[in-house]
Amino acid sequence: MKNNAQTEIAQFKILREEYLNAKGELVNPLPSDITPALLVQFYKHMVYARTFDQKAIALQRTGKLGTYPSALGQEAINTALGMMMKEKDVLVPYYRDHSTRLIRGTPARDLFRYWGGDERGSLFSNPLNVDFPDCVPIATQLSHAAGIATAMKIRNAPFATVTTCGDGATSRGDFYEALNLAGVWQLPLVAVVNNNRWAISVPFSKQSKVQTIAQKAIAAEIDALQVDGNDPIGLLTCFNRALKKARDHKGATLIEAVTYRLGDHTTADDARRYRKDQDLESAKEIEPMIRLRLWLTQNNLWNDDLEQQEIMDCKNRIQQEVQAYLDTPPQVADDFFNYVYEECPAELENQKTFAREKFNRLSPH
Amino acid sequence: MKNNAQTEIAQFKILREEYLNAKGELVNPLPSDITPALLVQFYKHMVYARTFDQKAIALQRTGKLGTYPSALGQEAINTALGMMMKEKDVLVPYYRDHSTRLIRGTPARDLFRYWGGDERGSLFSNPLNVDFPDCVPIATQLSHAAGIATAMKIRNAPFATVTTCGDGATSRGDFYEALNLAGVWQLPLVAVVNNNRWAISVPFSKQSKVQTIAQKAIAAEIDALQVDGNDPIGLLTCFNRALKKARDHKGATLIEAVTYRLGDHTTADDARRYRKDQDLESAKEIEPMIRLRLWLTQNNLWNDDLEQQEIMDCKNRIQQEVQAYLDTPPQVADDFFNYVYEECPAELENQKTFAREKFNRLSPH
Amino acid sequence: MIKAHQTHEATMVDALNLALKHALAEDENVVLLGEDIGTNGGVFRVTEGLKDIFGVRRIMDTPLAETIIAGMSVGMATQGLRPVAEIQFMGFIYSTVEHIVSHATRLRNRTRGRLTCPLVIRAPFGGGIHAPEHHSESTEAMFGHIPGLRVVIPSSPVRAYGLLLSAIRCNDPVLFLEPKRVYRSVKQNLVDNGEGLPLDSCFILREGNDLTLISWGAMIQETLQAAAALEKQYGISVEVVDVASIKPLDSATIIESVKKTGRAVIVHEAAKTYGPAGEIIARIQEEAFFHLRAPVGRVTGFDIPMPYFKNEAIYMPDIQQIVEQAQTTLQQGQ
Amino acid sequence: MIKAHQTHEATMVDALNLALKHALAEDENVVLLGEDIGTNGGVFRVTEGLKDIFGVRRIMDTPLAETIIAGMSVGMATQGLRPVAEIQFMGFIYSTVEHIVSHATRLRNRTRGRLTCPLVIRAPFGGGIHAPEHHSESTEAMFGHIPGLRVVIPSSPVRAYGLLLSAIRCNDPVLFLEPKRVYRSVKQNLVDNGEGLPLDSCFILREGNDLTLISWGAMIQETLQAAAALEKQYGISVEVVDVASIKPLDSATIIESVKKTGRAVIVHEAAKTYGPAGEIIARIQEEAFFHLRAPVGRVTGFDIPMPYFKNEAIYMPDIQQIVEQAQTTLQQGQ
Ligand SMILES: Cc1ncc(C[n+]2csc(CCOP(=O)(O)OP(=O)(O)O)c2C)c(N)n1
Ligand SMILES: Cc1ncc(C[n+]2csc(CCOP(=O)(O)OP(=O)(O)O)c2C)c(N)n1
Ligand SMILES: [Mg+2]
Ligand SMILES: [Mg+2]
Repeated sequence: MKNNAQTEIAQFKILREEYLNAKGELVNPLPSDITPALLVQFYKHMVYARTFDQKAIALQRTGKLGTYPSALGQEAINTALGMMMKEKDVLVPYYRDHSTRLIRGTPARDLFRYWGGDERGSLFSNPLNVDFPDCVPIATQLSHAAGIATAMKIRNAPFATVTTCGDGATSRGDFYEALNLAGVWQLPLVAVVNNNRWAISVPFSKQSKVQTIAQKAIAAEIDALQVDGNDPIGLLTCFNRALKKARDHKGATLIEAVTYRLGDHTTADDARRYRKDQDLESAKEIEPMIRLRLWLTQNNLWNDDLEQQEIMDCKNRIQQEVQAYLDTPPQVADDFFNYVYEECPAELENQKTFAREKFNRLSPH
Repeated sequence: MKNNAQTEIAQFKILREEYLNAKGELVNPLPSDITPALLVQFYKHMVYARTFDQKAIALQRTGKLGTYPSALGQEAINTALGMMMKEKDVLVPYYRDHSTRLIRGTPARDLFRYWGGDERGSLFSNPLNVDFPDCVPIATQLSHAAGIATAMKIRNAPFATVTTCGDGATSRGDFYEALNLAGVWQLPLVAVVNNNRWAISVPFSKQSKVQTIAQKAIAAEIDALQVDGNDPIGLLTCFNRALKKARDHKGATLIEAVTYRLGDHTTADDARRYRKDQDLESAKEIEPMIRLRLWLTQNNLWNDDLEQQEIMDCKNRIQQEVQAYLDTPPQVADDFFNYVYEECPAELENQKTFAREKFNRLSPH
Repeated sequence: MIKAHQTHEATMVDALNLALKHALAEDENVVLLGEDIGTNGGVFRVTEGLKDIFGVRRIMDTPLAETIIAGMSVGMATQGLRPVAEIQFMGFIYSTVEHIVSHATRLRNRTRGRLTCPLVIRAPFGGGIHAPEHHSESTEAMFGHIPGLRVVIPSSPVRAYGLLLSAIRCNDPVLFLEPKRVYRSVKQNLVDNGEGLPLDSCFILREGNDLTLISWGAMIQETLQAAAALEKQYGISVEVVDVASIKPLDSATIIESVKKTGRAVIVHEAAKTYGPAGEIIARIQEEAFFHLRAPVGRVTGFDIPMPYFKNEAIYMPDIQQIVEQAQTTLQQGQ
Repeated sequence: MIKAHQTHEATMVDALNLALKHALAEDENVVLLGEDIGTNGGVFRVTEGLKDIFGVRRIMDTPLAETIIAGMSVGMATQGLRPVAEIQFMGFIYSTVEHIVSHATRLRNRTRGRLTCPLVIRAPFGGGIHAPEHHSESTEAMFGHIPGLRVVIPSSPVRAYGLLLSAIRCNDPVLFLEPKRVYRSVKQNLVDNGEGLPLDSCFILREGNDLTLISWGAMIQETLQAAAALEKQYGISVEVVDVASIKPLDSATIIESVKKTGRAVIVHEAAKTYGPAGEIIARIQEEAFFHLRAPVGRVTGFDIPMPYFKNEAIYMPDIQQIVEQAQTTLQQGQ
């Protein structure tokens, strides 16, 4: 469509990286740094994550947990991220990154607490962890992550800031403002989009006309890539490369990981209202655990016995976490007042005193 | 840098369109719909715009106008837009689009009123005009324009919504959210960026790392183009094409018009604090009026006599507008209360009564 | 031929849905937009079924971007449409504040009446449904301070129906806050007759002589129960005022009541400091100072972020707090 | 060796610049960010010269995007930096509200103290400098309602210096509003000694027995002049309280004063309805009801958008309004 008075002044392309397809076949050779042992580990993390997920849903159904967003089918993204991040990298997650957080040392009991309506879930049992808690207002975490990456830049710290969001989040201004800053300031940032194709009931085709979410990075002149979000090898490889680049302060990366939300948006949602059964059924065939198990099995790295054993083990570990969660002592009235400011101001001190009495009246111990 | 596991899944390019270069030479043939008469008209509009601009600065310097943003050197963009828009297209401008507004029938007296601190400047003498008034909060106008374009879409109206902004504005979330909507809803929108390279003291290189602002449209999968913002022919051609496409509901366009802010940001600014003299000097050589006059003169469409005559004529017309502005009767106290709601609520009615007395005390007539 | 209006045993969700349906049918310029409002019918089902009746051009699922939901509503409203935008929860309204403060509420004034901005922003608000963080906001006071805005809060299905209809027909921008805690817990007989309720009036829900209780939204439930308890247990005659329109504020009705009773307690879920009660108190004492026999009492949320849901009860003002404050107020200045 | 501190004949702009310089020098974690604050030294020159001393890593010209200015400040603050962000005018602060309400003020509470958010958002505010639309906002009330936030407003160069230093050293998020009308109109002798002023205290600027005038920011000028006029012309003894910290609000000082005088008038530039005076009145009547001899008066802006500059005087409360309201308040309840 170019007319004669037009000259090309810039060009861009978006690449997609792939290794392990839905049938568990390697469509490209295994990169040398992705060892079989690493992939066994990957699989185990996913078993644990899915066990956690199922338990959380069960707890919600029996009134022991609040609204909970399942990560069913999207475990590979979170797992790869958790495995490739280093301790001093900082994670600024959204609410569907359970596996990343579990791998980074936040025990399941903390996650249960958070989803059980207890602020102490974000206190994190590991006091050194400066990761952000889950972010509810969509896309705002990207701005925070840009700020953390700026702190790393100011201090010349060899760490990366990692932030995640959903496909719907890429419609919000915060997303673009953060990418733009990451570009112009060359921030050590890795932004990962879990493109699970739905934002509650809205399919991605109604969010944006883009062919790929990755191309949104062109608006900020930062590197971007699309990866199969159900391909553990592709995810590990892309994340690792982007993280290293960030730690070297060589620029930010946007990674679009394409997957599918197999569950409802949250336990408060009923996806059957807006989603065709057959879409769901075909998505089930491409989910990450099946393909990795196929490959591991074919390569004699996994078998039914190991599977049973791992599931049992994860169930036991999760059961202990559930118990610890259920045994969490209640908060006291002061907890709701003592962290609003560094020191409780006079006007709040009065309210705290009043609240103590109310608390006793409501739940006399 | 592509490795073997990567495949290209999308590609994009940005084009730049050019006709009349800084020396007044046609580097590409004149499009058939751009007649010499149209270009004479173009030049006259720019003379008027620059006369307006100089007068506004003079009024400000003598305390008869408030802070005023000069459009010096950027007249071609606004003029082309004014000439190509049709009456029922809607303009959602920012604060540097004087020429567009003058051509669309807002008399200079209204603009003077606005910049003189009188709300009636945005009442517009032409009551049929549904154009928006100037927008001060940067980039918010893009969202309004998207809404107007949506109204046109809902009604299947064969009109275009045109919005403008500066280069700095392309850093704000509103800019991207609006483009994204325009893409996914295929809105009849033309967004024009006056890339005058500065946002007050901040050069564009500090706003964003992008090579072109046009490429930001890739994030929304809408058409985009860069054009020399000092090239009247390029501007007329690009705007016309984009406007037609919009009126046909064939999609939105982002047009980056690259120019240079020859003046201070506003009369409240002193660009010498942050800008090299030599940058300014070289920019003066590429401004739009010189090149168009050169071409018109070479083609015997213009000469010194016509120039003198036109300048004199514009000065006279502007002087009449100034007089009308200075003769504007003052507002009355009620004016500040009667348009806050459709009907003044009881609580405001009391305040209005009080304000009337205060008004009399402050400015007894 | 007189058309018989249908009567419904309606929850507030039903009532809102009926009002929207009525408004959409009576005026083709009414359009709805928001996240998940189309196919899904809204996360609380307020817009359920409307897309099927009125089509996707009028019931628009937007991208997930509140700023442009508000901003585009401004644009649409100036072109003669009447956009009714849903913000999924009030906790996600903050990125729209710029368009509300700087544009929606100023366009009429800025253009001296040339452009108008008849839009409604609906948002479920308040706590008490055991939702995650940011799903329990009550920050109506922030909006009540914005010149040019109307802030309307229904307390029951019948009022939700009538007030929403009036909000949509109104030529001013309206923030319409829906107390989601009572979305489904209260049912009323509702006649779908298209009749609006005034946007500039408080409603007296109960008459009394000893004390005026002033509240709105979901807190009306606790307030009415406290009033009943005070009457029953202590023989105190309590008047209850449902403010309904936070802004503009119908202080005349409030003042009249307080002049009669001499004592008032304001009940709101919002945080106390710089909360809505302040303005009401300011007006009461400005206009009824010498009728006041005791300071106006406040029963409000604390000045803390809403606790996560396990402990939200500690935050939510309850009947006992109202009863106790009422007793205190009655004892003062005896 | 005792270092002699320099004394300056300082405007508020000078004072703020000195405070920033001091804070940057004493703590390498302090960083500044905003639009035009580096090379240009800020549109009001508050940050003039700082980039040359402290470099571009600490004095950051940001892209034109307020949302991320606030959002990234939150991120930086959690990592041990002390960002001081400038919003060029308060009229452009609204797109930051989400980050302030939902994050800056909640991170400490949300993580039970694990993460903290010591940031300062500076913004020139208020009218009276003949600026274009949106350059004259006074919406501190909206922010005073946000739990976890501090809202601080200096009224003079000396107070600007001390309060800004304390704000930067404070581990809570602070909104620091600078009354630009007095940026250059008042000069004071200022000792650059690095001493902060308390963030939880009102200041008594003038003692008196008949009436308490309560104000803050630029309005302190008119309030003090009205106090002098009342004394001189009518022999009325007026106490003037500079609120300074809008939130948390030091009501103790205010209450004490009103208990002494029995009468009070609050003066603010912000719009009246749901404005800051409401909370102050609520507290006064809650705690000093039986000392009050007349209703607390209000002298405020109207509930309208600030008129464009040609007519901004109609909006701005002036000395005569204060004097007249004071007289009314003194006559009531005689
Ligand atoms: C600012 C904001 N608006 C609305 C919501 C309500 N909401 C919660 S999740 C969600 C959809 C998010 O979709 P996406 O970004 O694709 O992430 P996903 O949940 O699919 O992982 C919405 C609209 C919110 N949390 N924040
Ligand atoms: C939201 C917002 N932030 C800040 C400002 C103050 N301001 C006015 S103009 C301007 C620079 C705009 O630059 P650009 O978008 O490039 O337009 P130009 O003025 O160069 O035409 C700024 C920061 C504003 N008006 N609105
Ligand atoms: Mg999604
Ligand atoms: Mg510019």
